[in-house]
Amino acid sequence: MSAPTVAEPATVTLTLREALKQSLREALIADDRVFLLGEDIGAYGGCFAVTMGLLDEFGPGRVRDTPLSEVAIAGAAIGAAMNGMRPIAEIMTCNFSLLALDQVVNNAATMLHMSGGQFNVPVVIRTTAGAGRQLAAQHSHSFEPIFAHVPGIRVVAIATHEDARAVLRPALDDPDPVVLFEYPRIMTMEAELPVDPVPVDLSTAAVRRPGSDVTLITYGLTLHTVLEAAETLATDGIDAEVIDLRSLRPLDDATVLSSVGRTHRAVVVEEAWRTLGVGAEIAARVTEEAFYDLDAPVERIGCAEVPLPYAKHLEDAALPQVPSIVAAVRRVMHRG
Amino acid sequence: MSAPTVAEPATVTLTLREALKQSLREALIADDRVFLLGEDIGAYGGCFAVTMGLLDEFGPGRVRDTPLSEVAIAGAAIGAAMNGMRPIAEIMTCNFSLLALDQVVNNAATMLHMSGGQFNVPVVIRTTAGAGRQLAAQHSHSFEPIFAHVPGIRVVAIATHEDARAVLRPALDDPDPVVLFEYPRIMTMEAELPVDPVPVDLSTAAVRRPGSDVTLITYGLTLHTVLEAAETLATDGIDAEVIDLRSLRPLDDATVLSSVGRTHRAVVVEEAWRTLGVGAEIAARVTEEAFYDLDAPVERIGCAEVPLPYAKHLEDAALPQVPSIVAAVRRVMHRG
Amino acid sequence: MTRQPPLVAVARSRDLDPEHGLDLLRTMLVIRSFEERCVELYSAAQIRGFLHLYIGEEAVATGVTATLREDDAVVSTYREHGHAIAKGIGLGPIMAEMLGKVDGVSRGRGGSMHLFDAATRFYGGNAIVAGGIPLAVGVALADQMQGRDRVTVCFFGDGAVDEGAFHESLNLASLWQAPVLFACENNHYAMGMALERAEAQPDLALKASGYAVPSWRVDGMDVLAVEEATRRAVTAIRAGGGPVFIEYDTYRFRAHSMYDPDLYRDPAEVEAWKRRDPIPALAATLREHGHLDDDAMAVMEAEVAAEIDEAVAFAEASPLEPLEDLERFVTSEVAP
Amino acid sequence: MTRQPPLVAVARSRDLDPEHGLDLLRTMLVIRSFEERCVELYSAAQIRGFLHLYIGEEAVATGVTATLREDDAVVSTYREHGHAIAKGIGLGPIMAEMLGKVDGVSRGRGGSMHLFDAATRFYGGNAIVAGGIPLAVGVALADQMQGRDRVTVCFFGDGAVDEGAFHESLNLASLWQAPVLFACENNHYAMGMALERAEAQPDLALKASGYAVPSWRVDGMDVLAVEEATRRAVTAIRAGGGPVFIEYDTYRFRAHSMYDPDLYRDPAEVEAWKRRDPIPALAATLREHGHLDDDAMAVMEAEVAAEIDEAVAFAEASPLEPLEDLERFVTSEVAP
Ligand SMILES: Cc1ncc(C[n+]2csc(CCOP(=O)(O)OP(=O)(O)O)c2C)c(N)n1
Ligand SMILES: Cc1ncc(C[n+]2csc(CCOP(=O)(O)OP(=O)(O)O)c2C)c(N)n1
Ligand SMILES: [Mg+2]
Ligand SMILES: [Mg+2]
Repeated sequence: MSAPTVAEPATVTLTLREALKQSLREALIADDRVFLLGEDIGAYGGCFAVTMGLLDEFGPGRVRDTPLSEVAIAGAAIGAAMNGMRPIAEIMTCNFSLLALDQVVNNAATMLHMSGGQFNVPVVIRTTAGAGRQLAAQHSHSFEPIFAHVPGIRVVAIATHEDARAVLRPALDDPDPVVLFEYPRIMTMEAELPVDPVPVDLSTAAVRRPGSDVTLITYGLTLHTVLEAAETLATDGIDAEVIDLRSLRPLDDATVLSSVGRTHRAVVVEEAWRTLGVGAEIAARVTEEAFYDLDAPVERIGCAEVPLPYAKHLEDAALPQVPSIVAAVRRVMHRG
Repeated sequence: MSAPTVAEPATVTLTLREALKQSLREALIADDRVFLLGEDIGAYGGCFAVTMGLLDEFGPGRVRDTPLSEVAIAGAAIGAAMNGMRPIAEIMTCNFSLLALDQVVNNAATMLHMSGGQFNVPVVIRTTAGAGRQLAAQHSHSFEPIFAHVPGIRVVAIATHEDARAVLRPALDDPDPVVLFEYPRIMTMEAELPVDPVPVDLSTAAVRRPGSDVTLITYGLTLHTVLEAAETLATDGIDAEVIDLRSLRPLDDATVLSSVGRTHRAVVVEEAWRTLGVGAEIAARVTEEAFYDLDAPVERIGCAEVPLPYAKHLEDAALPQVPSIVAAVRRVMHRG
Repeated sequence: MTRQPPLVAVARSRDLDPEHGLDLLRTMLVIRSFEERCVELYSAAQIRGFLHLYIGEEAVATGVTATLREDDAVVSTYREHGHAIAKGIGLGPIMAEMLGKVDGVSRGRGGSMHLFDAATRFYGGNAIVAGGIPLAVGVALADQMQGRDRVTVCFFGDGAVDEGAFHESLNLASLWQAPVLFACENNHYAMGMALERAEAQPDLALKASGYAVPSWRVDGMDVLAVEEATRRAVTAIRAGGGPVFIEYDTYRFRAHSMYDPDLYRDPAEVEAWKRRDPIPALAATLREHGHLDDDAMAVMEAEVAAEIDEAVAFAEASPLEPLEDLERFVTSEVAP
Repeated sequence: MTRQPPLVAVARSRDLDPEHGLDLLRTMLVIRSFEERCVELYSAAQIRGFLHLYIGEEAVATGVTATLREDDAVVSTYREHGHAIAKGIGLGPIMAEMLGKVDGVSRGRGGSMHLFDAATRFYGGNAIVAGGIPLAVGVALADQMQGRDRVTVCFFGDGAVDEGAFHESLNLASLWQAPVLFACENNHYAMGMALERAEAQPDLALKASGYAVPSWRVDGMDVLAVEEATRRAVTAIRAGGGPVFIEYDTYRFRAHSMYDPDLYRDPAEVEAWKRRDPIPALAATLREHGHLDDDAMAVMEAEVAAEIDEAVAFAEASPLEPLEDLERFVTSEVAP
């Protein structure tokens, strides 16, 4: 008898948007307690078309268009989660999420502790961040650092198709609040994926490119810029390891530290403002834990400390770009 | 002729609350454009009695009680500031300030840039932070780091009587938004002050205790705990320099770096959650700028990563205390 | 227009079932006595933090909860002792919470403002004014979506009506016909802010019409009127009629909290309301119909006092949460 | 009740001053033509980001601003080209802003959604739905406090009424009798959300009664009706009568933005509204009364087209903001 042929898993080409939608769809199919609520997720099809078609498939009871009421969306989702449902609330962009921040911080994040362990809040809040589409100062910011500061919530940044394809299962299995950041600028990016989602672990960082000379740490949108920068650096003979933090709270220190332990140099790249950004926390932790392993201080690249401007040349100049990342890595390589 | 006697400046004993009130009062007297608005600042006398008596003295046109409407308070103050007034808005505690955060971030902080330099926003927003009074998870948090993350606003933490006594002059002279953090727990602390306020510079950090062995960096409420810890350390032969950051945005790097350049060791102490706190930024900056001067990594002490509990023993355990500060300093002294 | 005519003192006391009347009296007495004991414990520094007394308003909690089933839910505020007691949470665990003990309903983490009890479906103790209103919509929605004919009662004050959260929540509840009773306790003040100074249109019941929510007003000092009006509403809600708003006209006899010097109310006004004290009022009705006499009243008072003594003894005997458990319940403890 | 009877098409066109009528027609035509050119420039990728067209709604901006003095203020939304043009900002600087150029009203930092002009008291282009409403209360308050009899017009959409900010702002404006006209452009959709799905009580003018703000509804497709109703309101406000709310019944002929596939509206509904196009409607009235003929119309159209050409030429000729100025205007440039 000849050895059985191992079938390659069937694959399919998906945009990031489609990957997210499939993840949502499967969540709705798998669990009656799951429902979606948010502005324009139904009749309009979703501000970024992620939920397009779901209203038709699941009906208005499970795909709930809401009025423009960020406080009520977040609050009602939290309340429903406290009473047996698994709501997935959408706040179109994190710029508007500030309106809901009181609910997230003062209710979702505190409830379990404040009630002495009685009321957990299994809510998922999806929102978007990131610039690059010339949407100016009220639609372009990245507020991941604000959420990542707060104990009691899990914060996840979704940068890849694999993560997008599978993210809702672990998010919904989490008994506590999860805030998911998605990135409109990369929604149309395509990738080939297994037809069935491969489980993802939301609590760990992922090494997206192994390397030995320097550790580049990033999350969300900028992952793709950083990967590009890593390729440029490779032609220079600098072999960069690229880590996608993925979970911004809690942070997966182990993956970061083990990489820096090998490379002795690190650069953090993010689209949020640099001051009090995720990069500050990573830099502080790496320095605390691996001070004597470091050949150079951790570099941080973030958004220029400006409200994002509309004009393309100004917006581009404000954001991390391949050349600025490459330059920072070169600086780090030449210190110490 | 005998030399003229230089008269000692007349002094007076004031609580921190009275110092703040006098600063507000002088601002109201000095400039017609100044007015106060906020919840219970008038008939009630202020949630922390800071504005007690001002309604009687200045009338309801200039001391404006508002409904419970944090969005409208902040928004109306911003609008009035854009049209020639110098409003001082009070948001009782920073826990509720999250309700107003959209106005602060998306309007106050962006307006000048977004309008191409046309509309500056000379608003002052007073709020309070800090725990220690057993007020539990919705009244005890410290959100200075959230505000300090945002370009376009100045963020100031008022820890001393001198600062309290004089803060509103420079805050109102600033053409841009200023967010002031006050600390209820120390409102009744007394100090002897010159009758006339001594001008303060809101943009710089203040060395509150000179020292040579280690730099302790803090702000707000914890300044007093840190000063106490420094005295304890002194009996141990450790001479700590204590820096009160005072301005959390922008940060005064020069004062911090010059101190660390001398002491080679630093500990940051704050009441906000440690992760993505001000300490992370300070640690990252000090490491970036003074890496090769440091004998040990910068230590950070913050609030335990929990929503603050009511029970006193738990609340105490969650917050930075003299013993935990002393222990951290000892750790830092023994490394490197 | 969906507004109903005011419904004042509709209850026909002649039909009153004596046993039920005595139960109502006892509940009000328990609430009153419990809080009077809290005042003593506060003076003895055994209770700390904020303490907001319900004294004067007992008829509302008592009359409302008398209409509820055990599996109906309550969402409340920081002035929630009365609601918690009336909903059936044990006095011992409530008192232990006030004392910050591990046997407290919230394990001592919540204190006076954050009583929670999953067993009696008491969703807290929310100290962000209006912060519980959207939660209640969500709790109710979850029951609706899961096909349970339960009602959620959301208590809040006249001041909460000022907040945007109120407006967004009423609209959402009405759109979705969520089974919520919006129970507005109009005690005419929000801290020092008289309703007429806080609301341009102080007719609160009228406001609900703006969301097509049926609404009426009832004498909140008359427990029988409260009960009758509420029963009508609860029956309609349970039958699927959507949300109802009831304004309970009431008054707090004490200051806003133990911190409040109560400078803003006319003592004559307070005295006038005290003459409408709901406890003697019901007692008088019961006496009038021969259901109560001096002896019976004395027995009841003695029994209630004994219950409170027992609760205090339970609370005092309870240990503190061990310090090492501080970080428990920030996230859920998932069974392995 | 402060509600006024609906005021529909009250304008008596017979009294129309021909010159004024032609001015109104020209303004509407300029707005329409400007935006049609914007669509072309968007297709040519010269305009980017979000572009929200006002086509169909021109009668509102035109009729409202016709009643204003130069020193009256306007606070607007992201759908503000019409308001900006009608308020008198030059077409060149507006178009330069759309192209992200330094001669744009906001120096290219704002783009389509953030037009600002201090000279004409145009307080922006606010892209947070309802975010401008509290600002407008503040702007108006500042005029009131400084004794100027100016009016502030606050434009917002039907969707903005859903937000808590609307509710808080109307209450505050009414309490303080701020000289604001709340100009609600009810185009029946908020993105894909039909008003009847977003508001449990879709009678928007009725809502204003909940804040004791006089309110009425007017045909927003009839520029003469808009003008007459608004003039009445503005006169009352200027005389110190406090805020007024007007609902302008209108429709956007195009999708929400250039990104919107417009899947949620019945094409027949769109067609029906297009038959009420305010531009041909006014042209017909003018023709009827002999104030306009084909030749005059052709001349006007040619003149307007030339104006737009000139604006585009100005915009195209304008340089970009120099890159090194990116960080200007985050804080004010204070003269030394
Ligand atoms: C969002 C928010 N703003 C302000 C406060 C401070 N505060 C606590 S209670 C209160 C008054 C609330 O009045 P009301 O809703 O009428 O309830 P009452 O205390 O009269 O029962 C205020 C202003 C708060 N807790 N939350
Ligand atoms: C707070 C907030 N939530 C959501 C959005 C996204 N958004 C932009 S415009 C819009 C619809 C607004 O509708 P409406 O107020 O009726 O104005 P219109 O666009 O019809 O002129 C939405 C949901 C936003 N910009 N701000
Ligand atoms: Mg009240
Ligand atoms: Mg609309």
